[in-house]
Amino acid sequence: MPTTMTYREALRAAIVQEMDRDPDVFLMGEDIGKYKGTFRVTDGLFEKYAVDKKDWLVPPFNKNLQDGIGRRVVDTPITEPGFTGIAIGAAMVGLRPIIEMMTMSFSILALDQIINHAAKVHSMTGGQATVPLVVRGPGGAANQLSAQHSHSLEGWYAHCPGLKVVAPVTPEDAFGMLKTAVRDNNPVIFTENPGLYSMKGEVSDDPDFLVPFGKARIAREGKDLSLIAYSRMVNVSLLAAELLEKEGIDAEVVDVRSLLPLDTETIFQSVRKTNRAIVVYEDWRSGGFGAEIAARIGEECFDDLDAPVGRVGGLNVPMPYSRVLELQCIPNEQDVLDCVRKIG
Amino acid sequence: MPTTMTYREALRAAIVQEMDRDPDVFLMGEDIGKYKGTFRVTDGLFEKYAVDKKDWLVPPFNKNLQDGIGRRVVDTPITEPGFTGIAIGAAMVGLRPIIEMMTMSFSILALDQIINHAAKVHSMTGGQATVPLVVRGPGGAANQLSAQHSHSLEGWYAHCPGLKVVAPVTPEDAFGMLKTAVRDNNPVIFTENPGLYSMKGEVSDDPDFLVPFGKARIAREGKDLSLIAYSRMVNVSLLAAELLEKEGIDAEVVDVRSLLPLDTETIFQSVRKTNRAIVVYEDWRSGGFGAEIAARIGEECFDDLDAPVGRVGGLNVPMPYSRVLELQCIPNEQDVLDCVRKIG
Amino acid sequence: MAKQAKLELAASPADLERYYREMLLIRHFEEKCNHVYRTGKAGGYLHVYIGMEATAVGWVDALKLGWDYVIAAYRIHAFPLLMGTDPVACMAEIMGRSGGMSRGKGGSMHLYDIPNGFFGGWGIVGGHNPLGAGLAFAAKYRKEDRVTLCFLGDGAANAGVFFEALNMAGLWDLPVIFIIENNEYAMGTAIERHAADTELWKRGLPFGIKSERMDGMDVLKVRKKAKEIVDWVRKEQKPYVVEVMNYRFAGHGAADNDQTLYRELKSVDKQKETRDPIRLLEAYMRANKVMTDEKMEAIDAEIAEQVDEIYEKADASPHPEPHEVYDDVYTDMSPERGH
Amino acid sequence: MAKQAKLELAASPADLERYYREMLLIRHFEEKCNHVYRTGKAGGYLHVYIGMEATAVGWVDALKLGWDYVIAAYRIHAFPLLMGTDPVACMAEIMGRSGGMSRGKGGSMHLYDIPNGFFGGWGIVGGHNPLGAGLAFAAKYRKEDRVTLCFLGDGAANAGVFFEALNMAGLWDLPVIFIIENNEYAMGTAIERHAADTELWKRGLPFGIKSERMDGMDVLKVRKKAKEIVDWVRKEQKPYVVEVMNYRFAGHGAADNDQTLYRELKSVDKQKETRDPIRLLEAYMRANKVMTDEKMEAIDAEIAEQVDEIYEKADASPHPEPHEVYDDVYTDMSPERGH
Ligand SMILES: Cc1ncc(C[n+]2csc(CCOP(=O)(O)OP(=O)(O)O)c2C)c(N)n1
Ligand SMILES: Cc1ncc(C[n+]2csc(CCOP(=O)(O)OP(=O)(O)O)c2C)c(N)n1
Ligand SMILES: [Mg+2]
Ligand SMILES: [Mg+2]
Repeated sequence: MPTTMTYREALRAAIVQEMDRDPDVFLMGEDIGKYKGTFRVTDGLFEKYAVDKKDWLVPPFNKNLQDGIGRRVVDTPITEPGFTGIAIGAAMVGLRPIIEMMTMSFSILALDQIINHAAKVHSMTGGQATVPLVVRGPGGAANQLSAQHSHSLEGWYAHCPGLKVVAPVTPEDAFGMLKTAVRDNNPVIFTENPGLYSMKGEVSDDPDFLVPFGKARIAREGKDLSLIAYSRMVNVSLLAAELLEKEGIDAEVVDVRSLLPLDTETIFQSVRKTNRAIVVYEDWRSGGFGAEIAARIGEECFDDLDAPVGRVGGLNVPMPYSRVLELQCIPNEQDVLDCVRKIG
Repeated sequence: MPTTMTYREALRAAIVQEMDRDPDVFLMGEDIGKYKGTFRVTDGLFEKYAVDKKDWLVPPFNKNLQDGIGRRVVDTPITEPGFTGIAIGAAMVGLRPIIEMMTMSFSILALDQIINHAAKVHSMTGGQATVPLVVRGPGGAANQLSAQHSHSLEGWYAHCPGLKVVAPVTPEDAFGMLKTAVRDNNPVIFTENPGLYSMKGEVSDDPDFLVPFGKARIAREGKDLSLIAYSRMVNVSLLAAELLEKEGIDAEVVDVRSLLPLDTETIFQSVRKTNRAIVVYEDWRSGGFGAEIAARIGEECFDDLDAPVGRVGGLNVPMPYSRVLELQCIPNEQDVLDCVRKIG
Repeated sequence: MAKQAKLELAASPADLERYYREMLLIRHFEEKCNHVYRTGKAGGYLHVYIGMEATAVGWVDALKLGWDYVIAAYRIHAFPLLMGTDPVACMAEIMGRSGGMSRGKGGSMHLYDIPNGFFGGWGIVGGHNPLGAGLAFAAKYRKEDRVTLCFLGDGAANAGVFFEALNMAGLWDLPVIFIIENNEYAMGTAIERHAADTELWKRGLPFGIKSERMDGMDVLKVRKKAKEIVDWVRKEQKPYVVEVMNYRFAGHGAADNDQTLYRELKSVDKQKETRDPIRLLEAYMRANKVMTDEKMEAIDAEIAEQVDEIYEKADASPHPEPHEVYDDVYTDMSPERGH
Repeated sequence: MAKQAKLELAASPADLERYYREMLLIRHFEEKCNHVYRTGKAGGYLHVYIGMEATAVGWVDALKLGWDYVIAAYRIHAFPLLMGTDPVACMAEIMGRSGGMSRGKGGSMHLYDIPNGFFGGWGIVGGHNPLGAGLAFAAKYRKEDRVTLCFLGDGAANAGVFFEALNMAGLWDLPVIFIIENNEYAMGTAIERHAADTELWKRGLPFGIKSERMDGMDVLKVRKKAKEIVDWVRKEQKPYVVEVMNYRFAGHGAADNDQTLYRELKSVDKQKETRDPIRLLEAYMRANKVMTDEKMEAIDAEIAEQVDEIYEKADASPHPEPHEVYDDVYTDMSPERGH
């Protein structure tokens, strides 16, 4: 019996299941303990996994603090490179850290650790070392967080061999893919989106439910046009598809879900059916991962295309604070419609 | 009268001209002083610009050292984020730092400073602050430098609004574009390539010689196929063009030179003439900047294309140490030829 | 040798009144900001300075305004208010309006007033510290005797780039003062949980930098110490590390209302009772008969009203025009347009 | 109470001989590496440990091999040689051959022997320090009494991430020893030019970490101190910072031949004369009549020959097969193929 829950709850349920299943799984990040994480994903976990003194990494420091630092839910200082590196080191000897980036924007500080250390050591050791690490957190714009807190970084990560990169949009995918991520022996970048946490959906209650990586999902069937998206832009594409339906255009929406590995087969099949494709992504348009998807469609579906592959991405500007300007920057369903008209 | 010089000498000549012209220009980086820089670009500059004690930032520390730290040629500790940040701060009040990344791979550590601070402050201040900063250094593979020292990062940078990104291949462009970079009021990423430093070419000796950004260069005219490349891959493309000529295929080679701003007009014109395009880049193929160029050609030249836009990029693997494997990873002229056959 | 303290004011009556007014301006301004946020006229992250006023007031007082440089993180409304920025422009920026210093592009975390020497305004914790060293580097490069104040939080004092900046500041004798505002919390993390040794002033020691801890709640103590240190740095042309002990009365940000997650409200109340910098200065002025309670109340009311006006004027400022979205990305060109 | 030193050896004759053999193995191996590089059979960056042998030998001797963890940067050939790795696999890796520990994917800077507890092998200066803390974190998490040695250079001791790791190691009581090998240079930059205070051991102090400086050239002193510290860390389950004073006799890397750019060759010669760890041990053994000069020469010749054999065997190992380029990128899938 599937249960209805929010994206946030689905993430939490996945974490709890995996932590209960495997004592090597632990959480690390800033303010994820008593503070519950800025987006409250880890609500209750500090208490759940620190039941007695054995579960404290370090006992209380002074009498003002009644509790220590949780062993399995570890609050860190503000040191993204440092704590990411600690997680990588721990993963190299078999622990399975799930680290939270308060926002993915801050993972830029840890990029060297992630792409130069976590992603490469399996190769540099000729297979001796593995890094079963999950890096998760919200990516993309929220609400007026300004230029430094609104990054979409999945494209950068998806460029790096050695990493896997996923960006689920439904609670069920969030649940099933996070569990898959934790069980994966490779470092996985798991991008959420601030706009998704409160979205509800049905989630399987099968304890063995997993969503494999590298399989795209047809979020809506259609025959005239393929909208190819991931994360929150799937919802934008679905909205656009509804509007297009009124105009008599039957759009298919492909939810990429997993950027690396990328399920090009499902994407190409859709394009071969509809003969028209638009890639929709929130990241800055120029040089974003949508370019890679568009380029691959161009390469492999050349003879199937009745129109150029369109792209809808974020405006190429540092995110402005003003809500009026911010809303202009983030792609919406009207932008998708404009692109449909543009590609013709 | 143009003079013949190496790429390395052309860079040095540009630096000297700009430092002589403007006292606000200074150099900062690791081992760029007495050690001359790992690739010897700054050879002689420490001595040239530290003629007396007034030109020492800090006088000699102890009697083992006869000289202080140069004021205009500043050796730094190994702290890419730190010294990049210092350069940004100095640039915000009008100095014009040229910082050397010993290899661009290390700039990953400074990414947060570069993309979150340097690239955004002009926007975040509503135009109050400018950051006339040049970040230069070798990008791409050299000779068995292994996984952590062989990055091509220009694609990541070219994704970031607020930055300008250039990658010249000829000594003359290196000269003219570095001078332009120093005079630019925006942060500029200036990628060199270890394989280019010893290449020779003619360089203008006009003191006002500048190569503007955002203008691609036709490195070879042709009518059957456009090879679109930048940095060292222009030379690979020229070699491929020679081989293709023997097969009766007349390839045009477009040297992009400037990735951001990108001169799409010149690229599109070439494609509209030849009706076939292959983008050649050294970076990991998937998600590299070549995807952006290919996607744009696909969008704008759809009706002109007689074949899919091909791409030739680096293999999607962490760079292996073994020379045999390394050579497999870096695109060469044969790979371009293979792609020509593939797109048909 | 009887220990007979000479009865002397720690500052002139005029200065005392000025500090009082400045602290009240910050307090009322910040309360207005909270209101602005709650009514949806500001968004994003907004961090107020309530409880910490004495720190900014005391330090800025020690500077040569228009000459020295100040840089800080994101809890920064106080600085432009003290450094000569039009408060309406401040409030307008916080509300994302075109009358703001950045015409609405920056917001609360990214206030800047470059002509007046305030360099923001940065949201990446720790990230601005090398920039602060860089401002000092420029002053030294040009052989100008400007001093740079670089404010950071206790949480930011763990970020690696801070230590890199300290090393270079020490190595090159940069005239920068790193002022660690230890308000006991980094968001929901108490200092004991984030710093291996909670005496943060020690962090300058491995770099041979003069370092000390000082009170941050008594504005008179702050300005005295600040003056000494600023003057020393200007003269010696060397860096300094100061840990200023203050306290955050408000939540971390305007959206962080559940402080019980990480501290007991009664301990906050106790701090408010005993350490409120405004109450401390009032007590001093009262004890030294510098100002009557009536005068204090009148000033308080005057400033509250002034802040209301600031808000009204800021709120009258229009939102930016859509086309502005492409402005100020580059100095000399437009970015690639369109979705 | 006459001050009559009891005549006792600092180590058993067997141990002394072992240290001697280990240091000689490293020395000859490294000299062979230089040769390999010069003859074009290795490429890239290759950094030898000549002159620093006593440090690795003394520290590794203090460990429980197969249980404790060691991690270091890129000047690392000594570690696998001491920790039980087949030296032929080491040399083969340095030569990029399929007989190497990473089958030629790693090279000189990226040697690893995970089963034996050696975790590499990292080229980003400073980057491996938090990894070292992470190994210790895992041991603590699992309540195992493993000790982690994390070696870093004087240059690396400036990198921000090192300080972040120190803070967390101090905060969480991680059983890791950060061993700063102060060989006086970071590439071409003398310590006085890169560190604000050249006493690098002080860098543990702001984090409440026990910290000290020690000699790194006399293997007997090193192993004694190392043993004390390793035992203390194992027992107390707390971190430690040690600055080991050694010296780099060779250039920074095999390709860095012009040392006159940054130091006088005569000062290097002086160091070689007075501080060579092998000569120091020889002098000790000679003075204490532990070993004759003839025996020393015989051992030296024996090891030189052994290293020749290692080289020959490694050189017989084939280059990797082209298809291997896609191996070991992921544990369970192949990366996207093709150009
Ligand atoms: C690199 C980075 N990590 C995390 C955050 C989220 N964050 C914003 S403020 C903050 C707490 C900072 O505390 P402190 O430095 O003590 O300053 P205070 O808020 O107390 O003034 C955190 C964790 C951030 N902005 N940047
Ligand atoms: C982040 C980074 N910056 C620069 C370099 C280039 N580099 C390699 S080794 C080195 C010097 C390191 O010196 P030290 O830490 O003292 O180690 P040593 O070589 O003396 O053993 C430098 C600058 C690098 N590998 N990584
Ligand atoms: Mg704080
Ligand atoms: Mg060194």
